[in-house]
Amino acid sequence: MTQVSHGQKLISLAEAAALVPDGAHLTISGFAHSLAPLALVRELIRQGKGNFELTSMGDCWAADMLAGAGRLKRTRLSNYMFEGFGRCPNFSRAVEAGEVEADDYSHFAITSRWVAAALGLPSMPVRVMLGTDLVRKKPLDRDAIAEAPCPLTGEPLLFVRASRPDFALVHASRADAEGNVQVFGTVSTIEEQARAARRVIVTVEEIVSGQTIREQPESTLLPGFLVEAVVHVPYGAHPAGMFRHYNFDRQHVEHYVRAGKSPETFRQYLEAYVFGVPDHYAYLRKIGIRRLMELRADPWWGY
Amino acid sequence: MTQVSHGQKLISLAEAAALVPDGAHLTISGFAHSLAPLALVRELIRQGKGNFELTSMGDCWAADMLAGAGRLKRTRLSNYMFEGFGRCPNFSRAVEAGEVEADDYSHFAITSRWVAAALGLPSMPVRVMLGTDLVRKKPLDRDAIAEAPCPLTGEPLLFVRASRPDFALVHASRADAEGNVQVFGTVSTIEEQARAARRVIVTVEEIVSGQTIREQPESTLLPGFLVEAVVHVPYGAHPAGMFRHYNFDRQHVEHYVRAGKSPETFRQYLEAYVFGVPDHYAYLRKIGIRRLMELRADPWWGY
Amino acid sequence: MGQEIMAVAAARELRDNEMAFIGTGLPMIAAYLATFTHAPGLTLIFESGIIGAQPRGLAIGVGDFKLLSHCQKATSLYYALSLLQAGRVDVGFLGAAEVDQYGNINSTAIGDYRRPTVRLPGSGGANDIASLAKRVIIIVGHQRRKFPARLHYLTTPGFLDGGDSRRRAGLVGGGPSRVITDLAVLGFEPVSKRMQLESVHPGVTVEDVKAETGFELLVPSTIPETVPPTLGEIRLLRERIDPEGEYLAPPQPAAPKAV
Amino acid sequence: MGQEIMAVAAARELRDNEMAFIGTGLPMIAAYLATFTHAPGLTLIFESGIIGAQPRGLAIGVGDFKLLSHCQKATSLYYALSLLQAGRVDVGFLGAAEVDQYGNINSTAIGDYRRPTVRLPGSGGANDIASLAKRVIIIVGHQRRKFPARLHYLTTPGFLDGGDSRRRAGLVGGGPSRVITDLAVLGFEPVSKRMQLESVHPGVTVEDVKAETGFELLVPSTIPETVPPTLGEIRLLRERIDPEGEYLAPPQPAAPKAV
Repeated sequence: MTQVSHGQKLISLAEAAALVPDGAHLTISGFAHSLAPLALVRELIRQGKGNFELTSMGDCWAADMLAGAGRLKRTRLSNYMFEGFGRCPNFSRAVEAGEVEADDYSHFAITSRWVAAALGLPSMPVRVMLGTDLVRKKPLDRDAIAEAPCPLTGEPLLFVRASRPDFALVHASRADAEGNVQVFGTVSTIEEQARAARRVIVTVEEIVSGQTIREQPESTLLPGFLVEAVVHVPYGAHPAGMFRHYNFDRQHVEHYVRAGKSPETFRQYLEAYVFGVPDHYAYLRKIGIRRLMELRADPWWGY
Repeated sequence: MTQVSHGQKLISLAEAAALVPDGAHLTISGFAHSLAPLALVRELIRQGKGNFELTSMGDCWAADMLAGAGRLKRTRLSNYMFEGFGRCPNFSRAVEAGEVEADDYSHFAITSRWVAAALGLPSMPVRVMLGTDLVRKKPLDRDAIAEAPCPLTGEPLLFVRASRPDFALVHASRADAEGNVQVFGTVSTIEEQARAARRVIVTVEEIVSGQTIREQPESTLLPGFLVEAVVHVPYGAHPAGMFRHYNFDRQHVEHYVRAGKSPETFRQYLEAYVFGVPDHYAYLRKIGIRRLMELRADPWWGY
Repeated sequence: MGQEIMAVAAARELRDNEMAFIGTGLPMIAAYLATFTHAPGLTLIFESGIIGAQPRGLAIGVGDFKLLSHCQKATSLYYALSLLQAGRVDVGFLGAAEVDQYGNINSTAIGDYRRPTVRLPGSGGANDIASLAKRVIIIVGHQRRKFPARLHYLTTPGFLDGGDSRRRAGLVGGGPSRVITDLAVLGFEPVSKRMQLESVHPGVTVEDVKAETGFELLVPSTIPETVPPTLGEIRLLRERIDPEGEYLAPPQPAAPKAV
Repeated sequence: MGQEIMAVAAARELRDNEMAFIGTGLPMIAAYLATFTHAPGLTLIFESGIIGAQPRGLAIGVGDFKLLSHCQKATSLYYALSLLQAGRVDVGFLGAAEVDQYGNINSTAIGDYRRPTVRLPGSGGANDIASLAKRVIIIVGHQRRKFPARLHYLTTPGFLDGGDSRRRAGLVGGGPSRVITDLAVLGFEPVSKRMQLESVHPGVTVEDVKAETGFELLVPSTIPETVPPTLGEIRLLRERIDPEGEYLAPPQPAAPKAV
């Protein structure tokens, strides 16, 4: 009794970016310098896509690149910071210039908006944000939160509305052709984002057989039915890293942060690493094989 | 920078059962013929413990043994059934005789009561049980549920109150001495039960080193801080099974179900397999090495 | 043959590439049959936390390790059931101890709830499936005591009191679409939501069905015969899916099995 | 030395066998120091989903693979933060761009929120930690602009408007217990919840602290000196925990590092 193979979901990076229309409401994976689908973000920028809306927990890298390329219209976020390297330069400048609208949440509250959607609930109660400007100042999301008592105990709670972004863009460790996705290490909010979004595109370091996935079904984060398309993109998170595959590229991060100090220098960065390279492999050649090898993870420690 | 080892949590089965007082409110792991901490349940019965209250999702085996031994006072449950073998004989008879009080939920609703506790919420909204006798007939739990609209959308919801049992009794695949617990295969509601309960006792098939746990931290279901005590009990789920370790014992299950048909024959069963054996290894000797070997899982298929 | 036609009728209710929430017994046999015929892209989900099962042979329950081994994702009960609440499950199967004219089900107790004559297993995931799946197929033996005018306990919602009472109660799933018995296939009249006869199995009359139904059944003016199983379907059931006859009546006296 | 005394004062706030929610930089150094001295049973939790970390060396952030590798449980952000809401976390550490007299923190924006002069990173898990942990320790450099009379944006709750306003808002965690700066250790007066001076670091006067505080600070009649770091603590910090001087001023000019 073997299963008939389902429709193939493997597509190219260019095809994946083409699925995402201008003005889409996105949620993007990432926590600090890991799990970021940056090859896909670069391809979106390369294809001229923009006017995006984001709902964000930790996708500092994607948000800053999109803001720096002028492709980000508004965001609800809990935090954008380059851990160890300070503020996100392009995002911060864009907000200060009034080019990007921002509406702030805490990590737990923004994630709870995806949890509500994932669970098929209209909202989730939380005990955070109460009493602060995160509740009082809501330029985008006045009707997305409501203070109300627990119907059973009367305790004060904040209810946050289910969020259903149009797309979740995710970078993960490996997947099979049916879209079953596994992630090594911490999983950030990938599961909540993918379950909340209407459509899910996953880029991965490795494509493996369905049999490989099925040998460790406990490790599957996203089952295939959640995933519309899978793209094979080795080093697809660079300059961020992937646990057990490669470390984030500190040199390149420092280069990026310096470039982000002004619109002019960041334009040069985009010219060099996005517009000036036709595709992801050209990008990797520009980074250089020697550097990619240096970044590889130690198999025992995973980094 | 290595971590100083914490207090040892490894205790004996007799010591574990002694932690549980008469009249305690328990939640017990189990789904159908797996994950049931039956060696611990037998030891509780052997030590004369009883007058228990249960909050249950799938712990048919524990519930039926406790009911058959006259140790179960009341239960809120979603389902007690011996999959493939029909109703739970002792539990059913005890309810029909008015000896055990029952209050029914659906699987999702009873689990949501633990989820609420696990998340530190006073209640969780669900979209189930609405319109049925599961809401209307609540002999034990009239104040544990409330129909109320979503504060943001007005949609009708059922709020179920957080449940915090005194003890979660869990059987799992393996743990280290600090109480970090891993489970092979499906995990039933173990995580929700352990996070909801005030105290957690875990029996396991194998004790492994902390290093073994830390090599696969993605597989840890319960981190050590949730777990008060760990007991090494090979074949601790028998006659239920454990994925990757051993299958449930169909012969013994059929024997049990036959014995459960009348109080008299079940008393003989308890005499033979609980009171008549001083401890778990004597129980295993009674089952017999040949049978235990027959039940072992195939390493490839896991069963 | 009664079991076989039920399995075949149930299999035909499944469409390719659907997400199906499956129980054991006939629903599992129906799902396997659909996978081998018109619905190879069916995703099988079990409440035990097994997603995308690739079962080797028949399982005795939804917790069976045969279903778990080499599935796509092994997870928790809460995860599996939350897929229902998120509207991701197209179809669920349910059995019943009693089913009424609106497709409501009792699987909890016969007699008074607090002191029942017969205590049954309880809802399990049945209430969740019936509350939340886009559609639900009920599979039950057709006997008068199982089709009463009034349930002893309403465990699992069909259309509640009929009309739009189900929607008003806040239930977001579509409710029961079919009742498949060993006598007939039944459905629900779109406005009143009362049960109505759709087809009778070969050799069964409308009167036979009425005689085994404890409430007034809607009977349209023309009732077709249920399309009988094809030879191919029968062969799949008897030779490939349930060769031991564990759920379906074996084609010939079974040899005594070794224990 | 300012950094070192802050790390030591913070470490002393941790008790053995506690569950501590840790950020990077000084909080991490403080947690390591506590683990090596009086609190070997501390469990370190990071919002990134790392539970029971056993770090090899200093990490540059809470998502650092050094923390993840060989931890007890690698999980999700939602799991880690839900431990806070469940009341399982004894103590959390927070930094601040601005902190007011009630221990409220701004880490979102300077200037008007919609068109800020300086857009900061935002709450992240800080609001969650401050709302929910049993107690919170704030670590911040003591400069007048960081201790304003009024925050530009209230990201993270301390005692809100003081008194019992925090409890009335529905916040279940205990709120800030200490503010540790490079000049002093501060606490909160039990009834009004206004910030008060607890001790000044060696060589610092009460007037120095007041001069760098933009609101009126409560100053009890006697202010002890902060107990200085012991030689053992200094050695652990310089030789074992941060030998490269990544966070603490290096004891001597650092050699140029290879890239």
